[in-house]
Amino acid sequence: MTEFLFLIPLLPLCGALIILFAGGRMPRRLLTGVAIASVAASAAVTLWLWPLAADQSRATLFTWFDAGSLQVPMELLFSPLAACMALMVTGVSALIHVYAACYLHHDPDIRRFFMLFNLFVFAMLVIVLADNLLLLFLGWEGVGFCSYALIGFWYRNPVFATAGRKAFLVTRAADVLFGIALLWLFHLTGTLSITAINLQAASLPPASVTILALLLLAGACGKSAQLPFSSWLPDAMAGPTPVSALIHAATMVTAGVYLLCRLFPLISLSPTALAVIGLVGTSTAFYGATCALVQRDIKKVLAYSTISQVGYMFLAVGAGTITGAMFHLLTHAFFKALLFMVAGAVIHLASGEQDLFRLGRLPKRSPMLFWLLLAGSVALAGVPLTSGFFSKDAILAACFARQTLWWTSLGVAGLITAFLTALYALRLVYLLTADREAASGHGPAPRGLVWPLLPLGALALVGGLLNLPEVWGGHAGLGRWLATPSGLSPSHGLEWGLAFVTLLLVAGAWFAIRNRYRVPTSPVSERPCVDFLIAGWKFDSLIRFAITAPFERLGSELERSLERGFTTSWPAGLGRLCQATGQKLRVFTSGSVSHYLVAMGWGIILLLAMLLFLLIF
Amino acid sequence: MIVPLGHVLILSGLLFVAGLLGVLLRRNLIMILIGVEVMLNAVGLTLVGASAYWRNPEGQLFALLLMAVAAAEVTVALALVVYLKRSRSTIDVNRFNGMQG
Amino acid sequence: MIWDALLALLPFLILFIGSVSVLFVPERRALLFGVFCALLAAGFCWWPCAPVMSDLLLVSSGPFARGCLTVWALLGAATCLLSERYRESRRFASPEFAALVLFCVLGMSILAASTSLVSLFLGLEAMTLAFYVLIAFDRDNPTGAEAGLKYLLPGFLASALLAFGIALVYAATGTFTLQGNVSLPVGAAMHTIAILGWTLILCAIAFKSSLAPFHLWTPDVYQGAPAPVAGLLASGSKGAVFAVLLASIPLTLIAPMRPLLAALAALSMLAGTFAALPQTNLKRMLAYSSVVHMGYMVLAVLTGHQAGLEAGLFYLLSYGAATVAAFGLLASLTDSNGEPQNYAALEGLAGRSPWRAALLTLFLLSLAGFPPLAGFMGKFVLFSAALDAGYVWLVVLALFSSLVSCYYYLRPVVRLFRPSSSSVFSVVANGGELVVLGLCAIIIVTAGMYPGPFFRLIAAIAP
Amino acid sequence: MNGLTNIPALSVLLILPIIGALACMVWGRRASVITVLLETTVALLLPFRVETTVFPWLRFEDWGWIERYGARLSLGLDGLSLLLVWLTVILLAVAVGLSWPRYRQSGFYALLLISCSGILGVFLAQDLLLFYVCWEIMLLPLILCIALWGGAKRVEAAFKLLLFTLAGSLLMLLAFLGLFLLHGRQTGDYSFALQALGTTVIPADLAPWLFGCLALAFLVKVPVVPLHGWLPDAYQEAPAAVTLLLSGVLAKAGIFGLVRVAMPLFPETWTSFLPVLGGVALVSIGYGGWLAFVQTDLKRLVAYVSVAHLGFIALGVAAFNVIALQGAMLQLFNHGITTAALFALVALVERRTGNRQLHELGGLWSRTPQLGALVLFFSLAALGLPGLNIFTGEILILLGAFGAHPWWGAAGMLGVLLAACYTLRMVQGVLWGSPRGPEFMKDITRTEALILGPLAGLVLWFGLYPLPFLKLLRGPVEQLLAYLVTTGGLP
Repeated sequence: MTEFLFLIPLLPLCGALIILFAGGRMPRRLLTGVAIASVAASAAVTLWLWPLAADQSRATLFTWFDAGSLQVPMELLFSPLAACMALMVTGVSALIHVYAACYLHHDPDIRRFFMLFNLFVFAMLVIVLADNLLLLFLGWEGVGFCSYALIGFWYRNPVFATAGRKAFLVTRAADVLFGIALLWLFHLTGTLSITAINLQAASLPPASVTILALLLLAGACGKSAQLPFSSWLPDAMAGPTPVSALIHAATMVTAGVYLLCRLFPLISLSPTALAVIGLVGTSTAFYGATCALVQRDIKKVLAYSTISQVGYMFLAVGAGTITGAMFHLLTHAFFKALLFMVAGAVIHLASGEQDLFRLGRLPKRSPMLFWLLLAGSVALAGVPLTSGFFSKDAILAACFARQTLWWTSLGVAGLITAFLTALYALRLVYLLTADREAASGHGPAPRGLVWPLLPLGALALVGGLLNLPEVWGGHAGLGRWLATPSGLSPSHGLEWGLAFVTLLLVAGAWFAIRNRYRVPTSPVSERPCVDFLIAGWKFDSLIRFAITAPFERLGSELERSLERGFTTSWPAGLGRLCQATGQKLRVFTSGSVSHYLVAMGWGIILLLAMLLFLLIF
Repeated sequence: MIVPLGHVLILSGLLFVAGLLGVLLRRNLIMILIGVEVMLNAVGLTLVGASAYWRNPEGQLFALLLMAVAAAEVTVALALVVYLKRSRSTIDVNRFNGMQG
Repeated sequence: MIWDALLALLPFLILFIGSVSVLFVPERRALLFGVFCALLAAGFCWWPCAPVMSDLLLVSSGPFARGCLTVWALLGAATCLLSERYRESRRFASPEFAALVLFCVLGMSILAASTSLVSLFLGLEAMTLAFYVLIAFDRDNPTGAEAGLKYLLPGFLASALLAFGIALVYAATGTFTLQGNVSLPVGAAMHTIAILGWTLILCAIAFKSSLAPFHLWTPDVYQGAPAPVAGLLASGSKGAVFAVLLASIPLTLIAPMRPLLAALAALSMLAGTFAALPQTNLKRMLAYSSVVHMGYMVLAVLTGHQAGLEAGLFYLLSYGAATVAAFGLLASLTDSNGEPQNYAALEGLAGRSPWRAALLTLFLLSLAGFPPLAGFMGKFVLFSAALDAGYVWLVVLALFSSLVSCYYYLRPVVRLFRPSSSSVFSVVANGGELVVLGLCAIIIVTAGMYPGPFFRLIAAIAP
Repeated sequence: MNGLTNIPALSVLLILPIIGALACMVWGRRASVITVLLETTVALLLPFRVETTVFPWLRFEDWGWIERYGARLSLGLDGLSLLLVWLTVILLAVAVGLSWPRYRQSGFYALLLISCSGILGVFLAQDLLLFYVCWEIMLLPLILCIALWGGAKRVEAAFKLLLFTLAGSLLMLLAFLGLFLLHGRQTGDYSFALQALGTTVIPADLAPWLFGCLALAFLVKVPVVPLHGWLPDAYQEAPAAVTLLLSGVLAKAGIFGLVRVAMPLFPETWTSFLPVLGGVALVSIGYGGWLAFVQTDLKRLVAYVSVAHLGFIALGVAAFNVIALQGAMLQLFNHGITTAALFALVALVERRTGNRQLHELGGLWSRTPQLGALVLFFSLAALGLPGLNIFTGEILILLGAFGAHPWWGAAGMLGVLLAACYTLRMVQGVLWGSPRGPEFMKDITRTEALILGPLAGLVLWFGLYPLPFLKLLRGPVEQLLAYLVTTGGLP
């Protein structure tokens, strides 16, 4: 039965291949049908094989590499963690596929879109299910490529294409560090199997483990748009909205978190690394939240929000709670995918307008969408009893439960960020509902754009049940299923306290936002501080100034001076020198025979002189 | 032998160098040919002298052959002189420099 | 005894009688008669005869002499065949021409077979005298006479040097025989005189084989002479000189001669290489390249051992075949307007006559020493022999010059294939030319790809 | 079948293209297609083992040649050379197919065939003289092709290439001659057999010089960075078929020579040479990648990409352990396929748009989506996307290099990032943006699909299931290492 595991990733791959080779001759409906069906079937298979996950089933297809001591099998590992993730990926993907089929109804290039979309799901599932780091890397780069191609889906606009390239390059830069970690792990352990590495982790030298963990963290940061590799995600919003929803909210950006979770037994051996992971997570969460607060583009708000929320997941990993990270990962997938799709529908209704200050009147235009927006936003804001509330609290609780200065301060920073989160989530709602002269569009939202959102809306609200803490009468289902003891059990008092603080924060945020945005406002005037935040703390300019511009300038300089000026031109120079020597020698052949005779005379003298020299010495 | 070989060699050497200088320094074709003849005569002198020194006839034999060869050479050369003089009306060797480089 | 001697001399006699009797053959048949005589002489070389040991003969009848004679006779035949076109379009007096070629071949044969300095001088003079006339043979071509003059005067000087050198050696040793001169006289004065004599002989040889700085006549003479004659001059006369240098004159046994030879070789390689670079006239380029090749040949002389000797002979073969063929190809392109010597004039050849363009490419590539052609094999054996003899720096220099040489050999090749509308060629090659070019191509390719038989042949005739 | 497998296939493989070239001259270029087909058949028959063979060869053929100099026509085929023979034959087919609509003169095809014969000879020769002869034969026809059929500055580029590589090969000849004489003097057995010469005792003061000559010759051909002066112009000016043969196969001959000729002849010098090789390899990766990034001419860009990739292969050789070597040897094939496809695509793009300048291209996807997809696919392979062939080799090389010197592996990883930079820049310049150039362009024709389709298949095959080929290479690679251990080169 384990061999059926391969169906999970291969079904979307088959979908992609069918669309690639036969898509041109298919009617659109059939094409979208194939795409949706392959992902839905994959989700169904995941559900069907769910019981296998409990005993960490494995399945091997064939050996990929076999060189020297290196053995890389094409092997899948269906662990509880992977099962959760796989189910989330396939489920959310299936819904987004349905949404996309409607969203891109009129796009002529639908075949390419769904081919890449299915391919993406395949690659993502490879990441999720791979037991071997190299196979994981295949998925890792595969999602990177799909993300690249889908961000630049509307390739005629060079800005979009550039955004895709940026996403790929920034993540690739981080992948270099991940790759080095991979090489080093093989060097140290002689294997690339994650399970085997985790088993051997304890015997590795501690210093190496710290550096390894930091390298892995860098790789994860790249994929998950954490500082300092975060700048690609806001630009990635150039892609069609379903892409943003699936790749840049629900699945791919969480791959970094997932990687850290998978390798947690290794990483957890280094307290330093954990502290750094927590720091990176918290600062990114804070950074993202501040930026999201002032964005005018609806999708950019969500993008920075994603950066910020993924930061929480990193904080969770740092704090040592895999369950917390996974829990937030899942709930975030629900509400953020929901929000993106709502945003897409809103944009669709406004014929492509994305500026928050030109949108509005959502409840009147489409009440259903408004309620869905509200569901997503409250979950994002962490309003008590929604899914976001439980998952975020679990993370913060884990931080405070550590009871060290470092983790407590990180927890406090997390709380501040939670306040900011509530601020921008509610700002979004207020701006979209504002009663203002908004960009007009065509009629009500198509049904296909709405109903895939309903299950997500429901999950966003009640997703907390997945891992309801015992304090609230639950039994921490996810934690049990994952069976990853974190060693931390926050006291009930702490949990209650946190819930109370969160409630206060949300309420405060609601008051603040209500006062500010109750009456329709125009955007704030140009203030340097706002500009700074809108531009994402000007990281882009910094990178351009410090890295890309010098790289290009130096490269051109190198080409001009060294390469053209010397390396490739010295042979020609040498050739000219030889030619010139030849021209000089032509003077001797003057055409006058008496010169020739004299030359012979000199020849005789030369030989005789040499002879004399030789005879004397 | 009345004259020592060394004297013969010195004399013929001087003669040879004189002829050589004539060949190298003169521009007139006829004068160059005369220079060559002087050189060949120096050779003949050496041969005869050496033949006497070694007391064998080969040197003299060779001197005779040399005369014949010189005659043949001069014949060819003079034919060329006539031809050149006719076509270019000069026998200054440096005027014949149509090919160079 | 006398019959044995006659039999031994038969090939020489055939050449001699042929060169006289061809004068009485009608104009149209004279060249073919010349070819016939040359082939007959070549054939009779292989008539078995008892070895004749006599100082009186002055020429040997050993296998080496006979082998050389065969080659020179074939060269002569090739020259006659290639000149057919000149008889037609340039109004050559063919009986005289054939007679001179045969006489020239006779001179070369005597030279290569000489056992004495006397016969060496006679052979060299016979050959040179014939060349004086052959070079200036094309009366309609004003540069012909100029070329003749430019060969004549240095040639005279060289003859005088040679004669004086021989005289000095005779004065020092009392004998003309070449075998006897291996051991130099003991007395200091006599010793010096002998070495002086040999140096002068070396100067004469350097002129004949155009080693720098005695090489300046070469490009002008090649340019002015009819292409078949230039081919014979480049391959035959130089070949004969080197044959005798390799086989008969024990120059390397005289210690002070080695540095002189090395200096000549180095100078030739450098001067020839650089001077050939800017040339735009194929014949002048081939002239300078022959200077370089002769520089390589000196390496064979320098080695002074059997393997070097054989390597040198093989190199001569490969060089000679390619040179004769290259000049022959130029001859085959000649019409009443003259020879297309400049690269510009050769443009478009590939379009008009692809096979001849391919053949010229082949010959030039062989000269440049690209495998798998004979030129490469020649360089390979030659350089390995020189390396074995310890002349590393000369080999490195030779490698450098063969590197640079690729440039000047390939430059005309590239031009051949450039399309051109203005080129005028006599497109059709006649049968004789095709035979010569084809044979040369076959020799070049086989000697390059499967040189074993050639090595065996050379080993069989080498002294 | 038995009868078929016992023909002297290697010799046939070498002679067939020569005959084909002559046939081309006589009967026109059609003969080249037949030759390619026959050649492919023979190449595919090669792995069928003959009963009488010499260990460790899959096939071994030995004919007399020049007894006097102890040179023989001995040809040996093992896993490594088999892979390279296949590569050569494939690329020959690609070259012929790509040139077919463009070049009508049969001479072009004849030259390609002759060169192919030389290349195969290099990969099979077990005799140094034969190796040298083939080494020259493989190059000269291609240089003539450049000089006669190349771009605007063809003659200059051709001569530059000629002088560079010829300088190298003359040094090689010098080294071979030196070795030949040394061995002959030591043993009295004058021979050019590679195996025999490996046992020569080389004086310590001479070894670095001889080895240096040899290594220079091979490194110029690869080329590694300080020696790559000929490459950009030659690649840019050459006809596409020649460029792809130059980068696809001739470059491999350089690496092959290093591993299979230089190493066995100088095992002791070899180990001290490896750090140098590693250094230049890293410089090649970085410098090639950096310059590829700033190029504006598409073909020149791909040329520098090739330099960077060859740097990886050299790095694998420099690491000289099982994994890295297996990766490097596999990468010889992989890079050949990918770079050939890229150069072919550049040619196809140029034929359609009449342009090769990046800033004047763009939007090709909307005009010719299939061509665009192929460009994207092969670019991704060049970028090192896992699952495609370049990644297979690169990761093995890096794993091995890290094992040898961690810094090498880490620095090599940076090259992977550079690869993404220049490849994506190229893809963006060609494919994305608003369409430019002529309004109507033909998408991939059937012939072109027939050329590029199999290449794409190979890219996937070697990316996803390289196992059979890795097994093929394991024997030769282990032998190389074992040789170095037994001859004292390695501790």
